[in-house]
Amino acid sequence: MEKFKPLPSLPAPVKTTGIIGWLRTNLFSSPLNSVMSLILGYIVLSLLIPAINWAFVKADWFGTSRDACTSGGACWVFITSRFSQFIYGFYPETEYWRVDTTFVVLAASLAWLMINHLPWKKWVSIFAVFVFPFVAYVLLHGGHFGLMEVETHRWGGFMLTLVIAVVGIAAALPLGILLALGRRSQMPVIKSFCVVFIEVWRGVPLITVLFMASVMLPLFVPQDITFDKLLRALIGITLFQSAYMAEVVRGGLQAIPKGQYEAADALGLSYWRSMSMIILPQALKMMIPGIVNTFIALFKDTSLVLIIGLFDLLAIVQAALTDPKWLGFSTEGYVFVALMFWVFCFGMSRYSQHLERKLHTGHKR
Amino acid sequence: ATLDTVKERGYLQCGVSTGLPGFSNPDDKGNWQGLDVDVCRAVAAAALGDASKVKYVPLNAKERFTALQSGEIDMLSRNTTWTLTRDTTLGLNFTGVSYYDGQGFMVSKKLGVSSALELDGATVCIQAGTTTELNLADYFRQNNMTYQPVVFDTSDQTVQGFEAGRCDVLTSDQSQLYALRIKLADPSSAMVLPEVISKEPLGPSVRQGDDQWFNLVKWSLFAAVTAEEMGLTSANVDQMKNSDNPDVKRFTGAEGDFGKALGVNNDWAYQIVKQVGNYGEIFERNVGANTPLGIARGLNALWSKGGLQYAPPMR
Amino acid sequence: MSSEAKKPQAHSTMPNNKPLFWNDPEKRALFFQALLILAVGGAIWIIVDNTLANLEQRGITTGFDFLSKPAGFGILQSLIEYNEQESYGRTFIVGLLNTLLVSGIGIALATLLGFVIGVARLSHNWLISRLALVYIEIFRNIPLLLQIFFWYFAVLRALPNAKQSLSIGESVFLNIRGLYIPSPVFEAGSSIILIALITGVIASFFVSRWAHKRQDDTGQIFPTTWVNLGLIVGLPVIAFFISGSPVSLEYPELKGFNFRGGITVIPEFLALLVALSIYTAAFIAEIVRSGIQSVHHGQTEAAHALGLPHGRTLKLVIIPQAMRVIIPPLTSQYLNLTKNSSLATAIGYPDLVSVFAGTTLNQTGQAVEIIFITMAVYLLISLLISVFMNWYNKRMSLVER
Amino acid sequence: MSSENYMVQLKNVNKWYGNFHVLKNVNLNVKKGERIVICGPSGSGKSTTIRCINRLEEHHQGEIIVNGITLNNDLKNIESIRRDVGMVFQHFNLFPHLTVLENCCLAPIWVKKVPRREAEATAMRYLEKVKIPDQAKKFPGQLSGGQQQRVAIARALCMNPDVMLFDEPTSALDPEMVKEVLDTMISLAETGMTMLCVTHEMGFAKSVADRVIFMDGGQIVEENEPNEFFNNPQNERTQLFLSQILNH
Amino acid sequence: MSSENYMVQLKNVNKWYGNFHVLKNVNLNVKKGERIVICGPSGSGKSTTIRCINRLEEHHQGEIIVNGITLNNDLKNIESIRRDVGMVFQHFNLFPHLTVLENCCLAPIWVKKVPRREAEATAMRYLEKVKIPDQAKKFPGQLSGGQQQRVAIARALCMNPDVMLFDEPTSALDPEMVKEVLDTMISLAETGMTMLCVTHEMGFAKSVADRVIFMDGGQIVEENEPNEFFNNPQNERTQLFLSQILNH
Ligand SMILES: Nc1ncnc2c1ncn2[C@@H]1O[C@H](COP(=O)(O)OP(=O)(O)OP(=O)(O)O)[C@@H](O)[C@H]1O
Ligand SMILES: Nc1ncnc2c1ncn2[C@@H]1O[C@H](COP(=O)(O)OP(=O)(O)OP(=O)(O)O)[C@@H](O)[C@H]1O
Ligand SMILES: [Mg+2]
Ligand SMILES: [Mg+2]
Repeated sequence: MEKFKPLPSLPAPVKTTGIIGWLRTNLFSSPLNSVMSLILGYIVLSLLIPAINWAFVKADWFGTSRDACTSGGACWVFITSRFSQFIYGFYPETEYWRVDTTFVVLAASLAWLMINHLPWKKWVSIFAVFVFPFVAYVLLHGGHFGLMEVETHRWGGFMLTLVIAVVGIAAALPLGILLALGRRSQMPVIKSFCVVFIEVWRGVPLITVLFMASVMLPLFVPQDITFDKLLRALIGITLFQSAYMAEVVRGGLQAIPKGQYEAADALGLSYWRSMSMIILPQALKMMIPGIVNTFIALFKDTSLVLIIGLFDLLAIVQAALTDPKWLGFSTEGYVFVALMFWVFCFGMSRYSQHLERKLHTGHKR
Repeated sequence: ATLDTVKERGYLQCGVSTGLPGFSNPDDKGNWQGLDVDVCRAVAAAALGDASKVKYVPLNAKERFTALQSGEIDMLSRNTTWTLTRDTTLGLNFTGVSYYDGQGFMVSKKLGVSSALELDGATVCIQAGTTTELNLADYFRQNNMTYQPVVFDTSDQTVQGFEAGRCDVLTSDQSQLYALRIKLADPSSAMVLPEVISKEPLGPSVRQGDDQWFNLVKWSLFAAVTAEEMGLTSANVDQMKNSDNPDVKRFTGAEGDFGKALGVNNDWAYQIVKQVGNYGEIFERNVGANTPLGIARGLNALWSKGGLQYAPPMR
Repeated sequence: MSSEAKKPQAHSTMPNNKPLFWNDPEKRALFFQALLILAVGGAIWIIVDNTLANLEQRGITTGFDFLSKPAGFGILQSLIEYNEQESYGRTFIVGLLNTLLVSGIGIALATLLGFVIGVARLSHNWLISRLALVYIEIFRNIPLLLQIFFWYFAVLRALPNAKQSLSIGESVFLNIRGLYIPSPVFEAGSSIILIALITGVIASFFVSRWAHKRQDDTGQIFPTTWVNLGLIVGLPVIAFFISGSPVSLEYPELKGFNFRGGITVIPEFLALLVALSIYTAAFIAEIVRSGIQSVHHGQTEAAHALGLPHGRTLKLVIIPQAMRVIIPPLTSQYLNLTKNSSLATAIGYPDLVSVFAGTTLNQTGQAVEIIFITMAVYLLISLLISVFMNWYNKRMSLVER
Repeated sequence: MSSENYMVQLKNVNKWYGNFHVLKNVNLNVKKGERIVICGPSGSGKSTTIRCINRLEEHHQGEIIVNGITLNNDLKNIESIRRDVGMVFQHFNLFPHLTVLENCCLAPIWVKKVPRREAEATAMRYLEKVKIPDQAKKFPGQLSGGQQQRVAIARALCMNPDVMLFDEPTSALDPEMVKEVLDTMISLAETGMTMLCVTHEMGFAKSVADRVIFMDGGQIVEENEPNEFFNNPQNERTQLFLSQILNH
Repeated sequence: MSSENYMVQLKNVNKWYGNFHVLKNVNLNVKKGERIVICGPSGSGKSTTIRCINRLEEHHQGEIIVNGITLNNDLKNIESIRRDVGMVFQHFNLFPHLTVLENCCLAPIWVKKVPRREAEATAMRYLEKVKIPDQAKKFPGQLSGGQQQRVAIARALCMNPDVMLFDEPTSALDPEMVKEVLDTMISLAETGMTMLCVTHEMGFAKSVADRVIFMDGGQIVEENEPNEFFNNPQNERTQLFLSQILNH
């Protein structure tokens, strides 16, 4: 009887492995590919080198006035010297710690919820949902507990951007859930109301909504009722986002197998019980990527509030650009704003992609 | 009524421009300054006794009337031209003229143009929703010239468009032209053409239907002018208060009860002068010869000095 | 037993020991719905009532009469005849057409670019796929408004002024005032060109049908695309020369401050179009990529194993299957693009929001009416796009089942 | 026999899906403690029948009486019937975000308002009965199919139902796991629980069923005690079906 | 025998995935009309071998000659080889957006430039051969697995290939359906078609194969005619494998 002797594994021929193999398969697999690679490579390099030169090599970073910019590249002095204004707007300098605290607490509790295997998730989420909003309001707005009152028209910069985005998404979620449940309802009136509501908000541009909220709202309510301008922008944004959120929620609800509904019914759970204990907890988990994506869209859209005269990050940088002492640094200003937005959005979109993959594999089981 | 609302609320909501040097502009601390802003402060001083009790609502030209109509603001003090249409169909009342202006043109010196009549075929940068837009159309039509309007939302963008070379001409009220010119990287590269193509009486406005509030805003402005006529300034008003001049006595509230008639404290006019200053002070502080804008009093001088500023008698 | 028994109407024969009102789900549903109608109706009534009262009290004119009053202001770009004496109603049309123009072209460009980038993202060439990735990640993560500002102000700064225009053959000019191209002037006899064009289109339709039939009959594959292109472009060109060039071009010419004559594409339009297309294309690219990836790799292998070359595999096997996945999210991108075109107001492109909900609103002060009209129009456009895309989607998916 | 002694009673039940007549005059009486197996070809209406009994589906004509309560639109009735009737599905339908123990306690706590401690004790008792007490803290995703189905049975039992319905409880399982679930069901049957079970496991039917019901085309074609049913089917349709199933 | 008589020839073929050596010096000669069954444990390189033959995978060393044409980077060569070689996949890979008939006609029309009518006639002939002419107008999604696989076979046959490759054509099928596909393959073998078939269906191997090839670790361990192979395996590795497979 023969014995099976496996042949030795030979190393692969050089042309298929290592750097050469990589180059051959990834850049030069055919004549056409090679030409394209070369042309594109040239274009990329010829764009990238001057850009790096401008942004880093020849840039000036520190100083107090435009005289500090001598090297001919980017003048980041403009950014660094106004940095705190860009972040905090017109918030009083002595009170910056309140903003910092608020966002650190928010970030910490979100991180806590996102990282697996940390205990007390339930308590943290109860804190985040029910306690934190009040803490945040008291901290940011003040006027209570010996904190100085800082009215909302002094809020601005990146802080305002974050406030709008976070409040917008947090308020839109419950509304979106209701709308989505309504849209799946058997009752024709409720269903059609939700459908119309969702489609109308999704069909109109945000800036008309903002315009309406910012200058027309007082026309619709009795004369003696007044709202804060920021609050009105937030109401507009929330209604607008809730329509988008409703579609995300609907997707999540549809992903729950029918069997789950039936099992809950068969156990005798009532509609709201089975929704809140069985369906929504599962659906919310699947919705997180969608929620994050909505958040990114909202985050980017906050820049539109400049059209109604709120000083978010973009608006405040634009305002700074018209300062006669700093004329001519619009490129730096816009690059800075773009970078801030980009870092946040990119980070979040990566996170949502990561989640999506995780959920995907989780479901294959 | 608006006055009661303002008193109850404790501050005045005043609509101002989103940023026009000399008229309304936040400094780098976020404090608002300018001639229009001082009008707001004068009204606050009269109504509440404290000129700092104002919340400024920055508005662009497109939003301003809606904001006033809707009650979003109590008064609008935002270089707004007084016209018949606005007084009637928009539901506003103008309370007076805080600045007499006229529309003009600013061009780049490189263009080599010296008169507006040479502007046939020009591209014109302009702000949306202003009387300027209408005047411009009329002026070019009347002189058989064509033009292309490039319409921006805010004055900032208008200047940027002009500076970038998007248009040959920037048109606006002359006061604004001076203000905008100093926003240019090189203000001396642009010049303002001599033609004034329209009357632009700028003034604060309030909603129709509240005569008490209308009177207060109207007379706050008149008080500032009257103070200048009487030679009262923020520096000397305390001292003059004790003079025997019955006009001054009535003005400062030591005699008579004008305040009651207006629904405010009797020293309302005193507070305006004390905290904000007379019209001349306001003018010189914000746009006068010693400011970057360097505008001469011109039409805005007192009537007694060849200008148009004329306050009805306070009695 | 008869299976023909018809379904009874409602529960006529149900045993009815009547449940309590509150415990009957149907009655409960009725109650909730009535409640909702009351609440919504009440809310609407309160709002309308307040608004009317407020308008009345503040002496603001209401109604739609303003639409026929003369506008009195100029508009930079208009697809229809417009001058200052025209009515506000006309400004509405002008703004609407400008919105439709930029959204329509934007949708076409974004789709084209998006498909190219999406396919490039899947390229086997590492450099190409990485560049596509960089493109996607950069442009979709920066606010659109910022991008519009960038394209407008940064690019404006880079362009020369009118006197130093970049030009191609003294007929196409690019400067800060826009892109100037010659416009055709039709003279007598030019109708023959139009006829030739129509003939070309009709002919190409028949060529397609004939080619299809011939392939069915003989198996020969006919280069339909090229022939049709030739017909549609070639016929009018031939007609043009045969009839002795009855169309002349009007060239833009520098007169005074600006170029006159020809067609002007204003930079506001260009900037908005570029920003919208580039931004939306980043999203479309992702949609296209995931659509193509959703087609199982086995499909490609099977097609290859049958001997279909790469291009045919894409056209006959991959794309038709990917389209089903692509179309629904594509629709919402089209809607987004249309709505986003309202950001035009930030750079002074005279779109609906800028002209009508901007200047017109300001001159007339009739915010309620104007905002209502504007929102309704956007809603209508959105609905039309949705309806069209749903129809298209249905047609695509009909092929499958 | 007076109708009070029946646990489940279907009288002339008819049901339609749109215009499709799924249940045609179905009559069925189940005594307390009886164990019924329902079989029949696919689409014959077995699941529908079962699901009508705890009102997961609504019937349109006829009467269904469970434990003395007539099913109608009254939410109170539906609620109390669902308390009395436990159901086990083909695909288990466990709640994946809850542990096994939480799955079992959920309904007792929220529907029956039992204190948590007590509910957990009951749950553990039933988990022991289905032989997986050690898995109580795990999540359903971490269990094999057979274990999951046993959890589903325990979950239904925790409500102390008077009747248990099974809809093909073993058909989604790998062959090795079928036996452990059948064993559980057999031991359950031995406790005297009233059971209605849709299944094609003929071994199970033979060993525990008191009666086998054969459905086709939405109607009950034949019902008999198992021995008779398998060895001496009366109806030719039944014969055909049995020949297919037993050969398979 | 001179190499001209071989339909498929592999000479010292080597292939790597990255640094993993999948095919090691594979030599294989297949005569016209010969029927080869390839078997071996999972991951041994069976699929890879098959897929190299119609260049779905590229080989790195050695020579592959199909029907006299040497496989290389030349696109024309690859195209003509693919016309000569039909392939049937484990997961059918039918085009779900086309009807069964369109699936079958697609390649003849676009690759061979056959008139549609003719292509359809051929397709119908082959569909009859695989016994599903009545499904021609349906879409693949509406067919059972066994029917789908038979469509896949018909689709490959429509190109009139000289060689057919099968990569585990029955392993994704429910047991009832395996037989119908095997029957189809057997009747195809009877027409004298050259076939290379990766399969673990030993019954099929015994009844139709001319030769059975056993692969492990990327190399051909043993090849023999079926009787010898099953009853008297020469290599210890083969023995082990067979004992596992036959017990199963
Ligand atoms: N929601 C529904 N809408 C319309 N028809 C349905 C619905 N549910 C089931 N049917 C149809 O009703 C008939 C009976 O279905 P049922 O599920 O009761 O059959 P079954 O005997 O349980 O079959 P199986 O053994 O396949 O589970 C089937 O023809 C099915 O297609
Ligand atoms: N694209 C690939 N990249 C890297 N490794 C691969 C790739 N395809 C296959 N392999 C590896 O090559 C080896 C041989 O794969 P092949 O598919 O030929 O095995 P097989 O004998 O067909 O096995 P099975 O019976 O599981 O189909 C396996 O170890 C597999 O993991
Ligand atoms: Mg069933
Ligand atoms: Mg394989």
